[in-house]
Amino acid sequence: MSDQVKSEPFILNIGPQHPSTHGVFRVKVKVDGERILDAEMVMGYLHRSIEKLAEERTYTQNIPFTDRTDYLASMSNNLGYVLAVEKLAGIDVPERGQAIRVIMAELQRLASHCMAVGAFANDTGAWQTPVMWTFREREKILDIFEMTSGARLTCNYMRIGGVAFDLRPEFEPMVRKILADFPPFIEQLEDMLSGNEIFRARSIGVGVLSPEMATNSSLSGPVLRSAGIAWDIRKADPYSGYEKYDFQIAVGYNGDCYDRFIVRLEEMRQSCKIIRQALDGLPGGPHSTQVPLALRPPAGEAYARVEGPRGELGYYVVSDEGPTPYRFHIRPPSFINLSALREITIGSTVADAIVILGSIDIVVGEIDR
Amino acid sequence: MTLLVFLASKNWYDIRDLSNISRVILEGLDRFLPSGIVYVVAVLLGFVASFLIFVLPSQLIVGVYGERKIIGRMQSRLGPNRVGPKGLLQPIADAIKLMQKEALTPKFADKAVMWVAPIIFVAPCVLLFAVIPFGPNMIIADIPVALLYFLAVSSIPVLAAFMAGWSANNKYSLYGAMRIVAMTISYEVPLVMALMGVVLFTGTLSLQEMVLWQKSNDIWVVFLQPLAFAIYFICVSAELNRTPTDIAEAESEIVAGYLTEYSGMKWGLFYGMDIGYAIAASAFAATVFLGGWSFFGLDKYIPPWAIFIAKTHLFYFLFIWTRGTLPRLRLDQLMTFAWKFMLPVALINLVVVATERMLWQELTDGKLTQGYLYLFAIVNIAMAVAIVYAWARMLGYSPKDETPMRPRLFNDARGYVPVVSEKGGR
Amino acid sequence: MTRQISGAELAAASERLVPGSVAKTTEWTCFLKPETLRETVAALRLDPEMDLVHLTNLCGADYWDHFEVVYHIQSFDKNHIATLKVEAWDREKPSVQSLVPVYHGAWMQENEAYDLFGIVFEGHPKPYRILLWEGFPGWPLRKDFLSMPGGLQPGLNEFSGVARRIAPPVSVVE
Amino acid sequence: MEGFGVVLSFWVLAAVTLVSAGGVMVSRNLFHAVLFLITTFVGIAGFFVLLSADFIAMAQVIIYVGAIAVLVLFAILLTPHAGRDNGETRMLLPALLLSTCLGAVFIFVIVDADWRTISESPSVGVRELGSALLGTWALPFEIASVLLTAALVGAIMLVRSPEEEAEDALV
Repeated sequence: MSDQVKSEPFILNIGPQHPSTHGVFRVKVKVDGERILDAEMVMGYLHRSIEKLAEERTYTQNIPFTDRTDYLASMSNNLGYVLAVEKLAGIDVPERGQAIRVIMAELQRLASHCMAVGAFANDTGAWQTPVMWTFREREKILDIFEMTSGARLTCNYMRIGGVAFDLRPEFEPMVRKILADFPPFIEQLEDMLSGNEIFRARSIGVGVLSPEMATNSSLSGPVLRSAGIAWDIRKADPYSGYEKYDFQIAVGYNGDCYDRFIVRLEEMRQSCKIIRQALDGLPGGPHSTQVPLALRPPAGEAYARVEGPRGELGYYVVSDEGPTPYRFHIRPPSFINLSALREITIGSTVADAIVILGSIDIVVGEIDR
Repeated sequence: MTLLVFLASKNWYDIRDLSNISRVILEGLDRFLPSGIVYVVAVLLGFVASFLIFVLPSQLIVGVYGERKIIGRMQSRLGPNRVGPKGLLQPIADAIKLMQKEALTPKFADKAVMWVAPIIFVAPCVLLFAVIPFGPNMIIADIPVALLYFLAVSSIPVLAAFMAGWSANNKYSLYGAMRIVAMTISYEVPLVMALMGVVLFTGTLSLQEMVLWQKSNDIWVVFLQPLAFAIYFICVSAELNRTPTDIAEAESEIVAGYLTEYSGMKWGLFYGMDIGYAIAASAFAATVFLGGWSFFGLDKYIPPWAIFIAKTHLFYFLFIWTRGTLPRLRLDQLMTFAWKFMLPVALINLVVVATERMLWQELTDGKLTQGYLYLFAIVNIAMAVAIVYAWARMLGYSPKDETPMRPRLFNDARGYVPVVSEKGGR
Repeated sequence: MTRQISGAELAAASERLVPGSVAKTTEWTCFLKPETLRETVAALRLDPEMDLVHLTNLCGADYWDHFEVVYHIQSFDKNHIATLKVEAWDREKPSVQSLVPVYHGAWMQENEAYDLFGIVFEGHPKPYRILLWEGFPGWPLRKDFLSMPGGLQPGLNEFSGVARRIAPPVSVVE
Repeated sequence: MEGFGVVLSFWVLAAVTLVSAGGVMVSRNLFHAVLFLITTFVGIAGFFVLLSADFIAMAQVIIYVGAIAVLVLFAILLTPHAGRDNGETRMLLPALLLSTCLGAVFIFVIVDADWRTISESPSVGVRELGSALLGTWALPFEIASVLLTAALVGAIMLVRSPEEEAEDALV
């Protein structure tokens, strides 16, 4: 409106109690009409100071903490921490353990991306239908987790040196069934959403992220890849046997919300490919090496990282030869992916801000740790 | 004894036309009541009949229960099946639950306006059904300007929504209020244009005569003017803010829009009447576009009001379908869509229909025979598709949208990979 | 495989770009002098040969007598990662040059280090306690921050042999 | 249109309209004033129905209640402190004086004029109205539409923001 029509901007609180902030997370938005002038994030509502607690527990006792930071990707978190400690203590994992770890991490990526894709479609306004579909598929994966590790969400399945339990005979048919009906489900989602005119109108060109801004703001994961940067830790720094599997990285075109959506869909397809290859070539032998309960790794530090569903999930562990880590730091992909949120939302409308927040796919447990 | 004779004489048992029953009751009452009162009773009886037989069951059964069941099915889940046999008592359970919930009023809210808003939101919904014909002579008020009456009454709930939004003294509800007003104004204009196209052919504004015209000419207006039907559907779903245009109470963006501060039965009224208006709009669409209670002569055997109710629920299914599947448009996209696309297309449609009406007048030199209508129908269907496509191309929509649906794929990790011109990747 | 740049190679590169910027080097990390920190990191970022463009991880660490800020910076095209460290010896008010002008990604990670360790980053556009509320007494991740009343470390006493009882420093708020 | 029901509804409508008209004047909150104004418009529409001019009644509701009142509400939204209390104005005395004089003039005119009441009310249906508008009164109808378009364009020109004006600058 022209300057004669003076409408003074006012502060609007999106969150902490808001239907689409995916958890307890607040964005204080300075708004002039529908246009956003400034966005400021307020967080810390879920801060349990896991890094302080971890300093007082042995390396094995810290594994359940890693489940609870990013409660939507507990397997990937376990894998990250366990790799860091093994790198620190110089423990090697048997073939079977590595293969099981890869299968579990990729299944967890499928489940987490289902959640991300469904929640994003829900933010653009598709009233619950995509969420219900993706949750139906996610349930099947959670059943597998419950069967193998005992818990659906916080599995606590991986141990230093391997995995907690070996796979049960029913594991293989269940995973085969999932691999059979996931690709058609992704086709169905694409027909319903990617091809849908309204969905494209709501997400193409919204929250565009330039490659320089993405790199400079140290983003990672689908958000970075949608900006056109082909960087995936599984390919760049293969861990736990990823170099054996043949798969591709999905890279977007112009870094907007639509690209993040299609990158996640493509990653789900690639995960299915990996799981199939890992399952076919599942080696026999022990599923983990014996590690003393109060492991005392040699003094030193290690930074190991894993390609989690939300991005590069790093664990920086410093040991002083004591049974407990001297310093335990988690590199939270959701927390760091938010550093570009302010620049993207300024200038867009309130409705777009919600869609952008949904496309970045944050988990508040991981932000506040 | 006189009662038996009295009852035998009037064919009240003929359920095809419920007006016989009402006539019998009225004549019976006329004997006991003073002279003038029977008209008031007739109107009351009309309202009670139409409301109880048609609105309440279809609103509860189809609106609350049916919608949740169908949307549940679309989302691969069951939908309500706990309360009562197969979940049929769910609407009543909702109503009772809402009844005993506390209706909060924020401290600095405008209490008077906040209390009045639901009432003004509810009243017009019942008024709408006075004009809609359920059968040959089953209509409460056959006024000659029924169409305009419908438009007039359907513009009042917008004010009620605005009052609710403004008086709740909450930022989100203020957003909802401003959004609903802006959207309704811009979607009322194409709606009126589309309905003008219909009136050109039927020649009357009264709904009963429209149905009779469609019955006598054995053609439904929806075949005659598909474009008007499409515009009507989009505009009405925008005004009732149902998806894909439910931005006034967009759950994911502004919590619940103008309904944020409402709770208990006040919210229940808004929610119930949302469905009531949707049914009123589909009833109106059924009469104007789908030939009301006539079914190409079959209405002599099937009760006309049954045909009419079936058509209303058919149209209402369209609302449920879009609500279950489509995402939501942004406010500015909706505005540009209304003013840049809907209005011009409606105007073109009006021009074409007017020329057809002139042709019809000349060719049949006044007798307006039925044959030409089928010709016009075919021409109109082709014209509808042509106009929509041509105008969209004119506005810059290119079918081969350049953003592909699949990302690029690479085998190894590397830094930034610029998009090559031929759309890279697979 | 992402190549971990050795301390010596990193020190050589930073000496080449900004002479006198390296404090000391260990096998895999290189300690930079606090005063020329921002300058060296900016030079490393723009240097075509090192090309450290992506600040992956930034975190603080408390080693009783001094604070340490650890930077893991990696390059996409060259696929290698470097570990840089900076020490802050002043226990009361540890301060380090902020890297926000070089990497926008440092904005939130530095705020988190400030919030949990009390390390002040000069030149940070908007330093505030990102996770905790403003009035929180003390800096939680410091070693001498008493997590349990009475100063007894929770949990592990029977494993670590000696009960690690730490005398409460002056700054404890009852 | 006569009979007991019509007379009763006339007096009810008259009461409602007058009360809400008074409410427009008296109410302190600007928003309440507009709501009273809307009730007055609806009351006037009711009078048209009583005079069996149903097209005008419906047009009145659509135009006044549907569009003009909504735009007045929009105007309120944009005025910075719309909800302020515009109660205490020093203009009370002159206002009273003016209103009494005006009232006197109206009452004199009502009493003095000889109302030639025609017996049956000519039923002006929509069809006759339409043909009159486009037949005998076509010219004023066209002039009115041209005038409205001019007003529309003028309004848009007023509110154009500097950037839009820069776009169309001739130089």
